[in-house]
Amino acid sequence: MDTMMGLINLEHEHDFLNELTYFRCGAAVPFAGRFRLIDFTLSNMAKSDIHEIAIFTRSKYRSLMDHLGSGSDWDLDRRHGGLFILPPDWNDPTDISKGDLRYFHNNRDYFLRGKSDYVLISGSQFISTTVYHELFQHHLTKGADVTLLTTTYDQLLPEHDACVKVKTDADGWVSSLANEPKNSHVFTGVYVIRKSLLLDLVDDCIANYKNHFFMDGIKANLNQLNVQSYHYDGYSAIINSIDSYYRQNLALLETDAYKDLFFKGEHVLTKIGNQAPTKYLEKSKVSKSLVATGCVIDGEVDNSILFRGVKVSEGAVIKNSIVMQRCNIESGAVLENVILDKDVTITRGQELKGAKEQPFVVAKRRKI
Amino acid sequence: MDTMMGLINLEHEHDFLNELTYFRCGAAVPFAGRFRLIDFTLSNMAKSDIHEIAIFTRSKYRSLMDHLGSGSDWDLDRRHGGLFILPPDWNDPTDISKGDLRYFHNNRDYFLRGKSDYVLISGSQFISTTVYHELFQHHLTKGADVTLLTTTYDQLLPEHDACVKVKTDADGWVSSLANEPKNSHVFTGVYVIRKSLLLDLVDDCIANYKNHFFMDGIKANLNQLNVQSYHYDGYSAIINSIDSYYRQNLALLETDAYKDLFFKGEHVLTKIGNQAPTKYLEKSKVSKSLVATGCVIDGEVDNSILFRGVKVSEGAVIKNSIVMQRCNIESGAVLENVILDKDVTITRGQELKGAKEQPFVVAKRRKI
Amino acid sequence: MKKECVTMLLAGGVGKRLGALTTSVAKPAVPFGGRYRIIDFALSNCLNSRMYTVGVLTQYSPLDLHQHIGVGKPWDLDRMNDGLTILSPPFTVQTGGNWYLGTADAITKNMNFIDRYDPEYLLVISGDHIYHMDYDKLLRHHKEKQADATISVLEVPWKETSRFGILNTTDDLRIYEFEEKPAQPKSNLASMGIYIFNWKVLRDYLEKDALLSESEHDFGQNILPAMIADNLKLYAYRFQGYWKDVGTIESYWEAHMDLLKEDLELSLNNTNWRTYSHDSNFPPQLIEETASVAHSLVNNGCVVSGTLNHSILFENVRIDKGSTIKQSILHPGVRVGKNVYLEKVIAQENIFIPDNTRISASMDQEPIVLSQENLKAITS
Amino acid sequence: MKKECVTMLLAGGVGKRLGALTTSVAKPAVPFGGRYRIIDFALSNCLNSRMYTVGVLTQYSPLDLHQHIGVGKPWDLDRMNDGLTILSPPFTVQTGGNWYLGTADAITKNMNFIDRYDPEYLLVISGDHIYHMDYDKLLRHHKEKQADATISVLEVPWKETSRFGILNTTDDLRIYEFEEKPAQPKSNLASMGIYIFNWKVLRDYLEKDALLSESEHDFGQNILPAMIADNLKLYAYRFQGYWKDVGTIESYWEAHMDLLKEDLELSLNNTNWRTYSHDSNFPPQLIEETASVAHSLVNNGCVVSGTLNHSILFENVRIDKGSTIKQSILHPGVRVGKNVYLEKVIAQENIFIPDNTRISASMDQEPIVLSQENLKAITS
Repeated sequence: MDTMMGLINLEHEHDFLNELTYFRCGAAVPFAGRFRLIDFTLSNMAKSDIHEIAIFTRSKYRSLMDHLGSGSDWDLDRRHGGLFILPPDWNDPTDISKGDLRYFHNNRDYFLRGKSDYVLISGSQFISTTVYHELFQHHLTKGADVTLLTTTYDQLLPEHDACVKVKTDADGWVSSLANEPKNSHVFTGVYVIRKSLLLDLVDDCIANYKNHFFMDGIKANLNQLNVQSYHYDGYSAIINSIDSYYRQNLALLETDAYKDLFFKGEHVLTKIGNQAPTKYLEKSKVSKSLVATGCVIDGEVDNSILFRGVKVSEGAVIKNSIVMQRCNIESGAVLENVILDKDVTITRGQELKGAKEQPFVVAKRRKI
Repeated sequence: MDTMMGLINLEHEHDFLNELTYFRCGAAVPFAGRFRLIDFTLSNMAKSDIHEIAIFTRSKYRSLMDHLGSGSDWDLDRRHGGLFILPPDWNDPTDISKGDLRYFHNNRDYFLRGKSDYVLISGSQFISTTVYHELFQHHLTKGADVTLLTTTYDQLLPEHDACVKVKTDADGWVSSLANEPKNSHVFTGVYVIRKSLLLDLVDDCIANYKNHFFMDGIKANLNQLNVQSYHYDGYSAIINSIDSYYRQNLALLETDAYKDLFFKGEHVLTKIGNQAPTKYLEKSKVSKSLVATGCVIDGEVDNSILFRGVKVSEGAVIKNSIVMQRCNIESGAVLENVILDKDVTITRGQELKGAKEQPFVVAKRRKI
Repeated sequence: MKKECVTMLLAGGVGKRLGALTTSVAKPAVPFGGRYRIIDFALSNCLNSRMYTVGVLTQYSPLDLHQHIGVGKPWDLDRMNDGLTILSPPFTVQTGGNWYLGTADAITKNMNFIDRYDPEYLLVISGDHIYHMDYDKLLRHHKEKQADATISVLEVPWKETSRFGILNTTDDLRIYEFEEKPAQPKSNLASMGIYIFNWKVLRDYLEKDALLSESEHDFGQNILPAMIADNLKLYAYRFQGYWKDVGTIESYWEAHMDLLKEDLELSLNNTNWRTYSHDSNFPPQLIEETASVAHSLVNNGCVVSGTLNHSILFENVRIDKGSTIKQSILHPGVRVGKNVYLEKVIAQENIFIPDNTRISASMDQEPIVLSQENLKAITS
Repeated sequence: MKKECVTMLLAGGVGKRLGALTTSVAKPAVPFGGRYRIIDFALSNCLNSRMYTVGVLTQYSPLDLHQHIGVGKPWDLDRMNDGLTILSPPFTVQTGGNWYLGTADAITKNMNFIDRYDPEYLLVISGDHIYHMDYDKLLRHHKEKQADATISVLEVPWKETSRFGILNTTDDLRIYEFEEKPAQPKSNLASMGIYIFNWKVLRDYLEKDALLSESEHDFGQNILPAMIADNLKLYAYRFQGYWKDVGTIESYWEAHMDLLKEDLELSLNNTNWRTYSHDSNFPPQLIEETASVAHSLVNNGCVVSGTLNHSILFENVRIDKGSTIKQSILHPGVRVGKNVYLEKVIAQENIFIPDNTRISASMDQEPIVLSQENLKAITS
């Protein structure tokens, strides 16, 4: 049976989330009440019968490692295969590779050892709940060299500016990859490639002093390669800025979006926290909010997202805000258009207010 | 119940094994036919009811990560606790810590989060098969600040030169830690310390620009601390040079040493390879040798160690040598006083001969 | 491989008095507290007390229970050389399965499992109580007293003593008498069904007891009285804290209402004594604009558009607009339509309650347990 | 959760003809090949064929078997939502355990387990054969033929056909007749007891068959003939490679001697088709100065000072000086004293063979199986 190995390439994802990415990489940023960005792509892979997943990451990966643990929460704590965090280098003085090509170059044996002939590559910024079986089948049936997962957004948003846009012919063969502002046919960053071709392209890129596998190996060779597209039409979001992060979180408070993302596809696997169900006390007044477990709420919460273990005391008010794990909002505190990183305490009576266009972000473990 | 967390600190272990440590850290070097050096201390910890083990390591750790995997072979693939490879830094510009203190400093929350009040610290160069229950009990009973595991060697060998030597009073309280050449009472690098004291000493060391926790935090403060010793009298070896590595491997070919190390204490846990039993063919002539599984032998092997999956063809001769995983010794080849790293092929009729005092080392994947 | 202490968790209870809640699942597998099963409390106690060698004895309707326990991952009991082992009756006999005759018989039939670990001590617990307890403290107490057996006890109100097995002890808690449901109690120390034995001592008693045809092969009825008669050192260990036998519909409902109290000794939010369970990875709950939620526990995957008061929602429950849920317990996957009114109701897994349904029990009535079957009768 | 294909591994065999080897363990748990148990071959085939949803049906003496399989870690079958599940008879009935009446009955009694995964296909295999097989290829063949059932077959020598269930097929391998041990065979295609069914189709036949009091509730005897009679599409799938039923002492010994051949189709060293098993973490074997080892398989933890020829040593075996072992199989933990001579002997686990013992079977005799009991008789 033809199978795929997985690769989550974080090398070219910038630490775009300011305070939220001071001490963690973007892939490890909390999202939607109980997840981290990487959970979506990792779950999709795990549910697509991909049992061998490598992650390319250079720095600030400890919170990622903490989150992933042995991989057991994604059923990836395997004796054969499993989850591999691959470092970029080897202290090899003869190594001339650059960018993400260093990872490919220095972990060549990882790819060779794997039994799969195909590699599914993804970043962490495309949020969806799906499985990749049909994408893979499409790739095999079309006999493509590379197949890109693409989608279309009715409304182009600022976060789509940075995406590669796709033009295809009637059969789905890709004719152009460019940063066209008005093209709503977006490459999601997810693609399938034959392993042997991948390694050949890597060698080519390194020999020519390149530094970006997708841009230099695939996009630049679009004429020589048979690149297919496979269209994904489920719910999805792209998160690559504070603005898109804030907006796409709050977008899930609309019932339809919530159900489309979480109840149409597969369940998103994440680190199990073993929190108790959330406890609503006498004075709690919660509306249009996403609330994780382990919270104890005696205040007012509106149009907001509470992560695990948040405490909202009597008389506190939270509006249009994202409050991460174990924050403690003391009585009388008022938050509006705010993002609190985890373990923040907002003391009694304190008021914080950001703008809808620019939420006020508080770094973790602060007491204000 | 009082419990310990484990720490394997590789920061101050040099890459002493020349060719064998070009691409791996010393802790990951193969030993005794099927193990890696780190297996001994890791197994001892795992069998001592230590369920949370951190490893401090900076570079060349990929083969270590490959070896450890999810930790399942040591029963450390746990949801609560488990195995943590901790990086030294955090891209924190205000960080002034140095040496192994950077790890302690930047992973302070790891220690705080652990539920154990005591930490067992070890390197990877002390080879023994034991459990630390009695050491821990001794530490608690004596009410010591720190308890060092010590041992005595009848004959001082070159590898003991680099060790810290210990003097104690009649009650086992340590009065001196020094590099005395003739003192045969050796500190093994294994010790127990109260977590809160550990963190206090770390802060002290950092404030004073120190760079070595044991030397600067414990040895230098010997007068202020109550340091106990606990004497280990089972079989053990210290490996910190090519010479000691070679000698201590071959020492296990003596039946008594073999049985003392492997059959008196606990089984040493290691990565499971799922090799078939070793197959001896018609012409095989093996004597005084340690042979792992998965080998196919049709030649002559004497006073040597064969790791997993080694092939020895008809007419090949191996003497006083260490041959690592998956080496292929073609027919008529002759090896004497040689160490072959893994995946080496010795072609038909080739002869290699090193000296007993300086074995000839061949780096991995070479074909000669 | 030798282990100091082996734990045997008796999870074979039929739970007849829980009525409809146990028609298809064993009592230990009954959902509890918004995200747990009853047995999670005992299993989590094992993990938190570092009791890692656990045999779980099942017999009645074990499919759901086995599926829930699996290989023990949530409790970190999927271990190489010990961990959790499910012991079904056929483990023990070559002639087909037999029900266990009593609590002691259940241990006797699994002696070969216990002997594999050659333990000093055997801890016996049951899988159908709600409590947090550090079994390691019990074990240390047992060792300090150099006891042959130690029984965990709870002070119960004197008027309730007749419902329990009562232990009569000297001042230093040495047990000289065991009375099952005494009419004239001399003590209010009730046995919690949690025992530690010196395994060698117990083993002898079990072997002797197995030969007695008139014995019920029960710890309380036979083994403990025999030990007391032989003047062995039996001690009581005083447990303090919340402990509830959820053996009836009423007590099951009461225990849930207890959880809504703010000052309960047992806290599900206690990070030093977590209760572990499976997690189906539902997304966080969505509380809609029209919702009003107070005095309630709500789990992941719920979507609430109605009013909740003094109620517990397990995962993936939906409450539509205009509905009011009071003093009720809704098991996983329950769907409540529009303008429904429920009061003092326990709705079982995956039930769909149609629009405009009104079901309520009055304060002095037993809660109404809804199943797919009786729902039709009630609403038609 | 839906799975395309569920595998049911029948591991309940008694293995009577293996005599002393199965007095205390089920046939699938009998040691094989120096480090395996017989069932490891089927389980490793599952892993290598990516068949991850496996029910293992045990009944006879399952303790060792359960302990060996554990939670399925060595085969990577300790998974969250599927993986390996041990199904003991009491999973199925509320009235106590019952033996399975036949192979089909074993499946019938576990329908609720299978239905949990709502599979398209059911793969049925047994745990007592030695072979490497890619079940995924079988499944693809089944799908290509759009069959209702596919049976894996092996060409056997014509003179041996009377020992097997023989399938008579048309040229394109469609089965039109099944003959159990025919005297006048029309074909030499023997059933290997490995089936793939469309689960919905099989389910109907099983339900009907369960009601027939005269049925043996066996696939070969009842289900397949009924399907053929109804003109369903049954196809044979030709297996090529080494396959051995180690059902007798003689064939068990022969299969071991096969392993010593250099050109055997089945190689334990095949890195593309590994056979997985437990590993007790013994150190590498020590071959001493006085040893002579040829034509043998030796596992970890052995210390050999004597002479080995055409023999298999499981882990942790000791052979002292002056002893000679020929054509023998020594199970884990066997200790052989000085100046012992063994030929064509199978020594069971942990036996100690005293100095100067001589035991041999001649070439035309069945191998001698040594147990702790008969050893005393033989050597006294």
